[in-house]
Amino acid sequence: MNRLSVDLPGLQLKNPIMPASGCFGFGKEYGNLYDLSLLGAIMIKATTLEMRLGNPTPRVAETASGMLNAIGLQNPGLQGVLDRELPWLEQFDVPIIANVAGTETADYVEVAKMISAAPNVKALELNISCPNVKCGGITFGTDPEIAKELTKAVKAVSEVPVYVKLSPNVTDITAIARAVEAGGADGITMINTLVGMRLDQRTGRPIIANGTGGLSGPAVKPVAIRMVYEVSKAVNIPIIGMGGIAETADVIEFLSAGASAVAVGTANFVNPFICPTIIKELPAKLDELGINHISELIGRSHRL
Amino acid sequence: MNRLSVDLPGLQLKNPIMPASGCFGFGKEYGNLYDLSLLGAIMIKATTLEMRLGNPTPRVAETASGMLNAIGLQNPGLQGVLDRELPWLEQFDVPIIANVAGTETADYVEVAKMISAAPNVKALELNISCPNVKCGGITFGTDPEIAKELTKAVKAVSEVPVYVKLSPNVTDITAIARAVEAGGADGITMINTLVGMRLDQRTGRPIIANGTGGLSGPAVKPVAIRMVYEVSKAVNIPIIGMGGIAETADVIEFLSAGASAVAVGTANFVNPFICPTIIKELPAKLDELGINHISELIGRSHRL
Amino acid sequence: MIIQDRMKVIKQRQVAKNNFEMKLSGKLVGEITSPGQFVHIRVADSFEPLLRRPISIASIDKEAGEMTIIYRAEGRGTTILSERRVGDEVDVLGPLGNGFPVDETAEGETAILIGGGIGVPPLYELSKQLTAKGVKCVHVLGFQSADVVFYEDEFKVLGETHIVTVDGTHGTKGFVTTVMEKLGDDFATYYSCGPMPMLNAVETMYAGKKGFLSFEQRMGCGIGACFACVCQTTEGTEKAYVKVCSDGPVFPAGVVAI
Amino acid sequence: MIIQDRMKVIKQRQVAKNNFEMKLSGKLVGEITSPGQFVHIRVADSFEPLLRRPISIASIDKEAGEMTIIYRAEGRGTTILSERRVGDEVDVLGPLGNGFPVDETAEGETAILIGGGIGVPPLYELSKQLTAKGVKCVHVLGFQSADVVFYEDEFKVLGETHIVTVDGTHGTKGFVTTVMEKLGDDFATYYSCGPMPMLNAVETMYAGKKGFLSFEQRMGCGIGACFACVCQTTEGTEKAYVKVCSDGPVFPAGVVAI
Ligand SMILES: Cc1cc2nc3c(=O)[nH]c(=O)nc-3n(C[C@H](O)[C@H](O)[C@H](O)COP(=O)(O)OP(=O)(O)OC[C@H]3O[C@@H](n4cnc5c(N)ncnc54)[C@H](O)[C@@H]3O)c2cc1C
Ligand SMILES: Cc1cc2nc3c(=O)[nH]c(=O)nc-3n(C[C@H](O)[C@H](O)[C@H](O)COP(=O)(O)OP(=O)(O)OC[C@H]3O[C@@H](n4cnc5c(N)ncnc54)[C@H](O)[C@@H]3O)c2cc1C
Ligand SMILES: Cc1cc2nc3c(=O)[nH]c(=O)nc-3n(C[C@H](O)[C@H](O)[C@H](O)COP(=O)(O)O)c2cc1C
Ligand SMILES: Cc1cc2nc3c(=O)[nH]c(=O)nc-3n(C[C@H](O)[C@H](O)[C@H](O)COP(=O)(O)O)c2cc1C
Ligand code: FES
Ligand code: FES
Repeated sequence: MNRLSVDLPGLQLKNPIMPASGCFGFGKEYGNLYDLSLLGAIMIKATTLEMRLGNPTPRVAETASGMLNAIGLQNPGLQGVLDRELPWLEQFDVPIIANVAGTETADYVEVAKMISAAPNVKALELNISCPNVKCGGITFGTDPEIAKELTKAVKAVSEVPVYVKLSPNVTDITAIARAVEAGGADGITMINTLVGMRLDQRTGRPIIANGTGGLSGPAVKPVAIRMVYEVSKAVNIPIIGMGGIAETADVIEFLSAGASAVAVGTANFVNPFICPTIIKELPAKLDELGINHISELIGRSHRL
Repeated sequence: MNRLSVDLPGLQLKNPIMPASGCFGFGKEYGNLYDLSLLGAIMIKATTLEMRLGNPTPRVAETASGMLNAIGLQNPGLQGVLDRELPWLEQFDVPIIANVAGTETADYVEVAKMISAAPNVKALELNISCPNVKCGGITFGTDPEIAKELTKAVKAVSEVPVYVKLSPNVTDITAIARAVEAGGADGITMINTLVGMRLDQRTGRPIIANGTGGLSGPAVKPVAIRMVYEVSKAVNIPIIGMGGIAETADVIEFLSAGASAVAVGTANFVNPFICPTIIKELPAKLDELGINHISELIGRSHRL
Repeated sequence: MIIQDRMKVIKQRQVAKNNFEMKLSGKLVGEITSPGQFVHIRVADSFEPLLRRPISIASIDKEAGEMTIIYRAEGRGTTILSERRVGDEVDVLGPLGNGFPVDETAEGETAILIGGGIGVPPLYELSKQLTAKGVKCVHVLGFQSADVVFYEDEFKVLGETHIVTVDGTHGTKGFVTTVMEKLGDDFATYYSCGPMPMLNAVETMYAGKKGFLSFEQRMGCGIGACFACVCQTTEGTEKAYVKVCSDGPVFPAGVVAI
Repeated sequence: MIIQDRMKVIKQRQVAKNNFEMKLSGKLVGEITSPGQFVHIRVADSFEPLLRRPISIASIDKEAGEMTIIYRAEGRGTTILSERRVGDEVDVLGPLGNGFPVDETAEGETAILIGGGIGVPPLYELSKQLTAKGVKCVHVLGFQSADVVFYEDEFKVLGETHIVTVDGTHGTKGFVTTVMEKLGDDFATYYSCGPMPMLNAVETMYAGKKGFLSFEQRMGCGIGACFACVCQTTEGTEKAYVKVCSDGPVFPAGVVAI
């Protein structure tokens, strides 16, 4: 028996560990370091209809136990991803979750329709929460009604289950979660980054060329855990949790909060082997906790 | 000339450095360590109408570069503060900012009226953003209309200028800021803590007895800077900035973002001498930046 | 007076599995007033881990300006502390709190000192001071198992010492109460430090006796300003709560509601 | 192949004001393929500072399995790195990126190596490899002032070396271009590493010559996955952007839009 397997809509995961979107490109670079088939799944970089060059540099800045980024959804565009990136990933026995972004509903729908037809794409992750593009993105993620309509529109065309990625930059994240559930979402992924800023003390200017950026890394974990906990109580669809995971204990915390699987973002930059390391450490951790199968941990905090 | 002096409504500050509310009690403990007259001002612990015993323990938990707290506004109550705490502080040449909390408007009004009449209280800080009490507190801080009405009610009775302390747990903090400005606020203090949670990995239970707690410390600084930047563009009243300040460079960052003075919270626990240390280091930092008076830094980022 | 001192590590050695003894030198030592006081240690200059760690003072050498702490390296902070080497500097705030009252036991009287796990260290300096003034000390020291027992010989030098392990791998099998039952209550004072359930059991068994208990709580400031470390008091006590860091960590039996 | 290696610090010494030379040993050294490659260093095991720091490899001793880096301790991360002591382990990811092509200059030809500040270190290994194969190297090394000049003697051993300081406290007063103007353009290849304005000036002055420039950008992953470190390319180049970490840090002159 595989003690780490998790079944989610569209996704039969060997284990609940996957790299988060934007922190793993389309897998090639990490594929040079280890066998990608080890992973539960891979969330690929946001794909937009047209190729995007992204924001000016600097695009990243360090913060205490975290980082800001404003990459600006740089990606080769739908066609490039379909032609070059996804086929390369087919050599691995790993489900792909395609992160879909856009500036208006029609973009999302078009990308979702096409990319969900790729053979190794087993689920979509609707990015309604990117704080780093001027229009679209985050506005879809802060208004429940708009979020719901977008979810509906994408669900109507997608050939695979649709997960919606929530923004933490809201007063009540459960309202958005319930809205996308009502819109037909099969699952939720959360959290995207918190909007933050750093100024150069010498010049007073923002360090990131874009001005603001998205905060990620261990610093945000307490916010992510709180939100996963709240949302998992509010909806009946599964959650893939993320935000600050950097070691095996963090995975236990997210599952206990109510996530069914987790994604690791920023920590890949700190330790490029973090995903396989956690996967390797998990069975011993289950032993330590006296738990047989990882699914027993899911939502533990609610039962207490 | 005092290169560090800052004049704000009700407050003639020798320097822009003050301990944040709840992180300095009513001054006695730090008063054993250094001369409190060195400080720009002191924000005392939240005062409520009746004495409060606060939440069960554990009340604090560590997070990456931050901490969660759910003290639950433990305080001796208005009468205790008027009788014992404020008179003791009169021996120091330092303006007191009284943090006022409550569960309904009438509480706030009553406390504000009485405490603003104390001789050394030079301003009020209206705490509409405490995440750790069940009712009141944070709801006042998430709805612009309610925040405005409360501000008005308190302004009507206060004998000193009123600063309103904003919650960062909102979709659009500028909306709240504009509302309290419209309600007559003389200034804004920000940010209070972000709502967060930590689970014990062994038991799955929240580490903090209250479940959730307020996240503070260096981890939250990028969020605080972004919000100070946004709010300082949106309103015309001054801001006392806080959230993660732990060293002199952070003060420069907050002033550059648009704050006119700053408060230091969690860092007092890390280094109990942090406020006097920063005050001592500031002049050399101004020299390094080629700046004559600290006020030249305020809102620098907007001018670039 | 409480001071912040960059103390020098002059010794660091493992005394049991995951348990370390660290000797520190600095002027803070001159400020210590009673056994059972603690220090608040910043284990690294970075902001992660952020908070200080409260650790009891296990023994003091005022003349040399040195003190010893004994700690279990378990979580993030204490593990980093265990990696400090001789010559490193550590940022220490202290001495904090009110320790055990040595003068509550007179010369010639007997005191029972009951410690559990990492509650054992402060009892060592306490026992040194009590025996020095002619008090007869009986030590009951509880641990999980043999591999985490420390300072057995050091305590034996000072007086009768009973080691208890939960799994029976060393000394008596059971809990400190297993030994306490046999010792009877022919003593003047008891002093205890350890986990809450142990303190509870000790206080219950010694109901009516004069005793002093040292408590633990998660802390923020460590000096009484943040209200993180409060304990509720029993009915009949004047205050509704006490702060472990500044009112304690040691309280007379019966004060704190356990 | 890129590996993550816990390398041992076998030497740490200050070579100029705030500038340190650190020698590291580990199997990563065996993977280095060209001068100008860099490593990505985690300066501490804690999560603050969080990100790795990109630092060029300054010299390699493959037989001993050792490499040297030279870095300026300025910000949080590099300051912590400068506090590491002999015997400590440092988490190093590398070797990363594509270095300077040694084979672009033939035996007997002359190469000019122009470095600025912390851009000087990778030129040292480059010069060693070029001179070893019989290339005549001329070094133009620019610094802010005398107190931050390092490795002057080391470069002199390899070939003609011109030191330039902005304030004139050592060598020629001015910028690297001040010396370059005098040297003329009777050389086969130029190699340069330093701040953007310097690279710009060098490329402009040597327009039409064969040259290779090493760039800096703030990085996330360091291996090409996060798109943090992109540079726009000049028109006419095939890609719209390049990644400094994995496509560079060294690019032929004319590729990157400066
Ligand atoms: C007055 C007092 C005296 C103490 N004396 C000793 C001693 O002499 N030797 C010793 O080994 N331990 C002692 N402890 C317990 C010690 O403080 C904790 O074991 C230590 O803080 C855990 O830190 P960590 O880095 O290992 O764990 P982490 O899990 O990284 O700690 C996270 C946070 O929780 C706090 N925390 C975790 N466990 C405890 C605890 N049991 N008590 C208080 N805070 C805790 C930490 O201080 C930190 O803020 C004492 C505690 C108190 C209150
Ligand atoms: C390919 C490459 C090779 C380099 N080689 C060397 C070298 O051999 N010696 C040397 O002293 N320096 C070198 N640098 C610059 C070095 O990376 C920075 O000086 C260092 O990262 C600053 O870190 P800090 O902790 O001092 O500063 P902090 O201000 O704490 O850094 C904060 C963040 O900004 C990044 N950052 C700050 N300045 C730079 C910079 N100039 N370039 C890239 N990232 C930066 C840091 O990596 C970190 O993520 C190189 C940079 C690159 C890109
Ligand atoms: C450099 C970088 C790029 C990112 N790009 C994307 C993206 O393209 N799409 C997306 O949905 N999220 C993106 N994210 C957000 C992450 O997927 C993740 O939600 C967030 O970083 C929190 O997880 P972490 O703390 O583990 O990094 C990006 C994050 C980082 C740091
Ligand atoms: C232990 C603790 C208690 C606090 N109590 C209060 C309070 O009573 N009233 C209030 O307005 N803010 C309170 N705060 C919030 C701080 O005043 C401050 O807004 C916040 O901690 C961010 O600043 P920092 O990161 O510097 O701590 C408290 C914070 C902490 C850590
Ligand atoms: S730890 Fe702050 S009051 Fe005790
Ligand atoms: S640093 Fe991530 S792509 Fe270069």
